[in-house]
Amino acid sequence: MHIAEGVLSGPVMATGFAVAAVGVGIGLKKLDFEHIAETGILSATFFVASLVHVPIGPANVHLILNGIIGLLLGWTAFPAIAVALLLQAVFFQFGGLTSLGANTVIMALPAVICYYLFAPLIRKQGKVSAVAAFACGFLAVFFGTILLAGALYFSNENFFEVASIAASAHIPIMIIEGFITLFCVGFLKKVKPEMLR
Amino acid sequence: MTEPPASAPLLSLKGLSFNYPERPAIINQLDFVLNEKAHIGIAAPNGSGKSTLFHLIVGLLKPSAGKIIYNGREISKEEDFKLLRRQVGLLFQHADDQLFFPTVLEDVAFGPLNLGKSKAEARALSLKVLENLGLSDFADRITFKLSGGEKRLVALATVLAMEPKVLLLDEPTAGLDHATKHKLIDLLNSFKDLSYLMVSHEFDFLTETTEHIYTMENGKILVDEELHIHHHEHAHRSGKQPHRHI
Amino acid sequence: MTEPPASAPLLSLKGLSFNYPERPAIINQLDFVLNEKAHIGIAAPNGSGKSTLFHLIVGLLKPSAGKIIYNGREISKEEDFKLLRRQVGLLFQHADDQLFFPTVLEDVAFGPLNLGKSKAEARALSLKVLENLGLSDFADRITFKLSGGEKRLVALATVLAMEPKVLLLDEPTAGLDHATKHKLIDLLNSFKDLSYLMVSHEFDFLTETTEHIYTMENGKILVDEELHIHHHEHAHRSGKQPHRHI
Amino acid sequence: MIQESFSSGRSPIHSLAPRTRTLAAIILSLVVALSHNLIALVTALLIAVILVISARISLLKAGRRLLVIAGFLLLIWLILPFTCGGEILWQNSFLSISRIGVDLALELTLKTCAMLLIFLTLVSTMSTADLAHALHSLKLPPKLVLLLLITYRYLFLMEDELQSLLKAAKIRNFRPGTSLHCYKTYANLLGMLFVRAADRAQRVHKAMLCRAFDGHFHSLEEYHNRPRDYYFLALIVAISALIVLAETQAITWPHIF
Ligand SMILES: Nc1ncnc2c1ncn2[C@@H]1O[C@H](COP(=O)(O)OP(=O)(O)OP(=O)(O)O)[C@@H](O)[C@H]1O
Ligand SMILES: Nc1ncnc2c1ncn2[C@@H]1O[C@H](COP(=O)(O)OP(=O)(O)OP(=O)(O)O)[C@@H](O)[C@H]1O
Ligand SMILES: [Mg+2]
Ligand SMILES: [Mg+2]
Repeated sequence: MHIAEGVLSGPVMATGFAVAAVGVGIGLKKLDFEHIAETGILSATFFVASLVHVPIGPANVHLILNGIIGLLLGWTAFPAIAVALLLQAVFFQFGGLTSLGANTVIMALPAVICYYLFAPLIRKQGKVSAVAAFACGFLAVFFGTILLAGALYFSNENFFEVASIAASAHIPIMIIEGFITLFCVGFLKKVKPEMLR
Repeated sequence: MTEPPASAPLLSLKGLSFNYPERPAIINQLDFVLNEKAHIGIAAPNGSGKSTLFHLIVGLLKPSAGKIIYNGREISKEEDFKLLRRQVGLLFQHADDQLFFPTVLEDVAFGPLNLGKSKAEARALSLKVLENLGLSDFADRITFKLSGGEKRLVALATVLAMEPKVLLLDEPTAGLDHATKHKLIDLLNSFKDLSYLMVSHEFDFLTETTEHIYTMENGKILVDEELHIHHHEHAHRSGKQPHRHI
Repeated sequence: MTEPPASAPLLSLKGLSFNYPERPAIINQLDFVLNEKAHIGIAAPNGSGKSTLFHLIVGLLKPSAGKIIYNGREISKEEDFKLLRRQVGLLFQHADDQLFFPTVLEDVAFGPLNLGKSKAEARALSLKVLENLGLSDFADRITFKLSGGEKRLVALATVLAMEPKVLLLDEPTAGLDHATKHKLIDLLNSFKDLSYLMVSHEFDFLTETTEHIYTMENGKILVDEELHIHHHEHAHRSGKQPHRHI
Repeated sequence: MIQESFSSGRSPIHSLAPRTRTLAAIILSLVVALSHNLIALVTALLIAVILVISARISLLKAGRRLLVIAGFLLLIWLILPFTCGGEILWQNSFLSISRIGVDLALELTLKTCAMLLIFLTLVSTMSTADLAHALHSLKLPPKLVLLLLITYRYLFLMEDELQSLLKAAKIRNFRPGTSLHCYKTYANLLGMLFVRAADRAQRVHKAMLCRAFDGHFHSLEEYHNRPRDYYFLALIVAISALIVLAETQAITWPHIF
C-alpha cells in the first residue's frame, strides 16, 4: 500500500510531509531510550513480515500489518514506519523520497487511530477481544486505503477511477489482515501479553 | 561402535553442488550414501556447509548440479520433495526457528495435520510422541517459555510426529548441559530403526551416538578419512564417583 | 593450572538472591569472591541461572537481597553500576545481541564514544583493539555478514574497547569450531592482567583457560566442590599427527 | 532476499560523499516531482539515464527495477485515456480517448521512471549505514538516525529468522492456500517473530547499557567534502534550474498526438 514517486501533486506532498513530521515528532518524543532498541527491531520485523506472500484464491498478496504495528508501538509507529518505508525504497524502489511523507501517513495514521480505538478492547477477554482484533486489522487497512485514495484524488481529479480501483483491490486484503490480526493477537495474548500495550 | 549389518542404501547424493547467489560453491561435487539404519556423524568447521547440505537434502535449497536419490528414486521436482520430507525429518540448528505455535501440543500436531490426519488422530499421535520423549507434562506449556534444552526436545518431537525414516540432526547439542545431552544420547541410541545423519562439533557426543564420523572439506564429505578415537584429558566434578561421559 | 599468587578480592557477591517475577528464586543466597587476575570457570546445567547471575553483577537485573562489592565498595545505586560497567565487561551469550551497528568499527567505537572520548580517540582505540584480536581487516565489514565465530570475536572487541578490568564471558564457545576455539583459548591466555569469570558447558575449554572450575546448584556457586580432571576418550581425525586439544 | 544490489559498485557516483548524493537526490526528485512540462520531463529522464550510466549500473539491471512500477503504469494507461474527458483524440461507439488522459499518463510515465532512476543511482548506490550518516549530517533527529541504523542492522537477522520459520513450516508439509488454517499458521509464525523480536530487543537494550549508552547518539563519521562533491552539487543545481526553466518558461506542451 504505497504511492509511487511522481504521482502526488505539490500540495498533497507537502501535506503528507507536514502530517508525517508531526507524527514522527510525537513518536520520537514518546520514544525513550528504553525503547529505541525495541522499536528498531520491531520496525525491522514489520519490514520483513510485510514481504510474506499470503495466498487468496489464485493470487498472492503482501501483508501490511499496520494494525498490529499500532497495537505494539502506539505513536512510535510513525517513526518506525517512516524508517521501514525508507528502507523499502532503498532496497526495492517501492516509493521514494518525495512520496515518503504521504506514504508514512497512509500507513501510520491508521495504525495510531486503531491503537486508540482497539487497544483497550483487545486487553479484554473472549469475544470482545477477538472482534476488536479483527476490526483493528481490517480497519487499519481500510483507513489506509481511504487515505491513499484521497491522496490520489486530491493530487488530480482525473485519478478518481484509478483511486477507486486501487481501493477496491484492497478489500480482500482487509479481510485477510483482519484474520491475521485476530490470530496474531491471540498468539501474543497467550505467549507474551505484555507486548500489547 | 561395531559395524552395522550391511544394508541397502536409503539416501544417496551424487555429484551434488550448490552455491549461494554470487558466492563460490559451498557444496562441490559431493557424493555420499546413507544406508538403512546407519548412524553417521559429521564434524566440520563453521561455515563448511553442513547446514546448507541438510537444507539441500530436504529440498529447502535447490542444488545447481547433482542428484538426490531416495529409496532408489531420483528426487528432483518439488512434488517429490514433498513426499521425501514426510520420510526425512530435519532438526534445525536452532530449535527456536522450528517452533511457532503457542503451545507444545499445537506445535507437534501441526505436521500430522498437514499430512491430512484428523484432529483426533493428530492429537493422539502427538501425545504419544511426547510421551515417548518423556515430555508428557509439556503438552500445554508455552513453547516460547521453555528452556533451551526443552525446546530442542520439543523440536525433535515435532519432527518425530511426522514418523520419518531418516533424521538429519544439525548440532543437536549446542548449548545443552550434560544431563540433557545424556538424555539425547539415550534417545538417539533407542532409535535403532531410524537412520540418522548428525552434525556436531562435539566428538565425544558423536562417538556415543554414531558408527562413523566423517568430516567436510572443500564442499565434500570425506568418507575415506574417518576420524579416530584416542585419549585426552577431561575435567569432571567428583571424578571418583561413578559417572558417564559425553 | 597452578594457583595464582594470593591477591586482593576484586569483586565479591554476598548473600545475593534473585527471582524473576512470580517465579521461585533462581539465585539464592549466593556468595562468591573473584580475586584480581583470577580466571574462574563455571559449568552448570541449563537454566541454573548463570546468565542471570552475570546480568545481576553488572546491574542489568536488580537482586532481591544481597550485596555486590567491587573494589571494596558496595554497589547499589544505578549510578554506581554505571561506573562498575566500565570496569566489568560482559560478553553476552548471543553475539548478535551485542552488535547493534551495521559496521564493525562503528560498533567497537560506540562504547568509547559513550565514555566521552573524542571521535579520533575512539577510532584509534577501536582500531588498536581490533588489531590486538587480529581483526584489523574487519573494521569496515558489515556486522551481519560475519560468521558466527567472527561475530563472537568482534563482540569481544566491543567489550575490550571499554578497557575493562574484569570480563564476564557467557558461553563464549557455543557453536564454534575447533580453530576458532583455539584462537579464543590463546586470546584468553594472553589476558593475564584481567580477571575473568566464564560460563561454558565444555570442560576441556575451561581447563585450558581457567584455574578453577566451579558449578552452580540451587542458586549457589559451589566453591568447595571443585571439578576434577581425568582421562577419557576423544575422537580425532588423523590422530597420529601432532595436534592440539580443546 | 533482501539485498543491497547497487552499493558495492565503483564509479564516479560511488566516489561521491553520501551526503552529496543524498542532497542531490532530494533536490532533483523535488524538482522533477513538481514538473509537468513534457520537455522538462524528457530532460529529467535523459539526466536520469546519464546518471545510471555514470554510476556504471547496467541498463538491464536498472530496467529490471523499472518493472516495480510496470503494474502501476499499466493501470494508468488502461484507465486515464478513457476516463478523463475533455478534448477527444479518437473515438468509436464504445470508447473515447481523451487528450488530457493521454498527456497525463505520459507525464506520469516519464516522471515516475525518471524519479525511480534518480533514486536508484543516487540513493541505492550507498549502503544504508552511509545513508543514515548522511541524514545525520543533514540534521535529521539523531534518534531517528539511530532507529534507522538499528532497523537496518536487524533487518537481515529478522529475515533469516522469518525464512527459517517458513522453512520449518514447509518441512512439516505446510502448503499455503486460501484457508483459515493457512492464515492461522502465518499469524502464529508472525506472532512468534514479533515475540522473538521483542525478546531480542530486551537483550540488545541491556547490551547498550553495558556500553555506557544513555540515549545520546554520537556518530563516528566525519564528513569532509572534496572538490568533486561541490562540483557535482553545482552541476545538479544547474540541471535543476534548467528543468525549472523549461517548466516555467511556458514552453507549451508540444502535442505529440
Ligand atoms: N542465506 C545465505 N546467503 C549467503 N551465504 C550464506 C547463506 N547461508 C549461509 N551462507 C554462507 O554459506 C557458508 C556455509 O554456511 P552453513 O550454515 O551451511 O555452514 P555450517 O557448516 O552449518 O556452519 P556452522 O557450523 O556455523 O553452523 C557460510 O560461509 C555462510 O556464511
Ligand atoms: N526474563 C525472564 N523471565 C522469566 N524467567 C526467565 C527470564 N529469563 C530467564 N528466565 C528463567 O530463569 C532461569 C535461569 O535462566 P538463565 O538464562 O540465567 O540460565 P542459564 O544458566 O544461563 O542457562 P543456559 O545454560 O541455557 O544459558 C531459566 O529457567 C529461565 O527460563
Ligand atoms: Mg550450521
Ligand atoms: Mg545462559
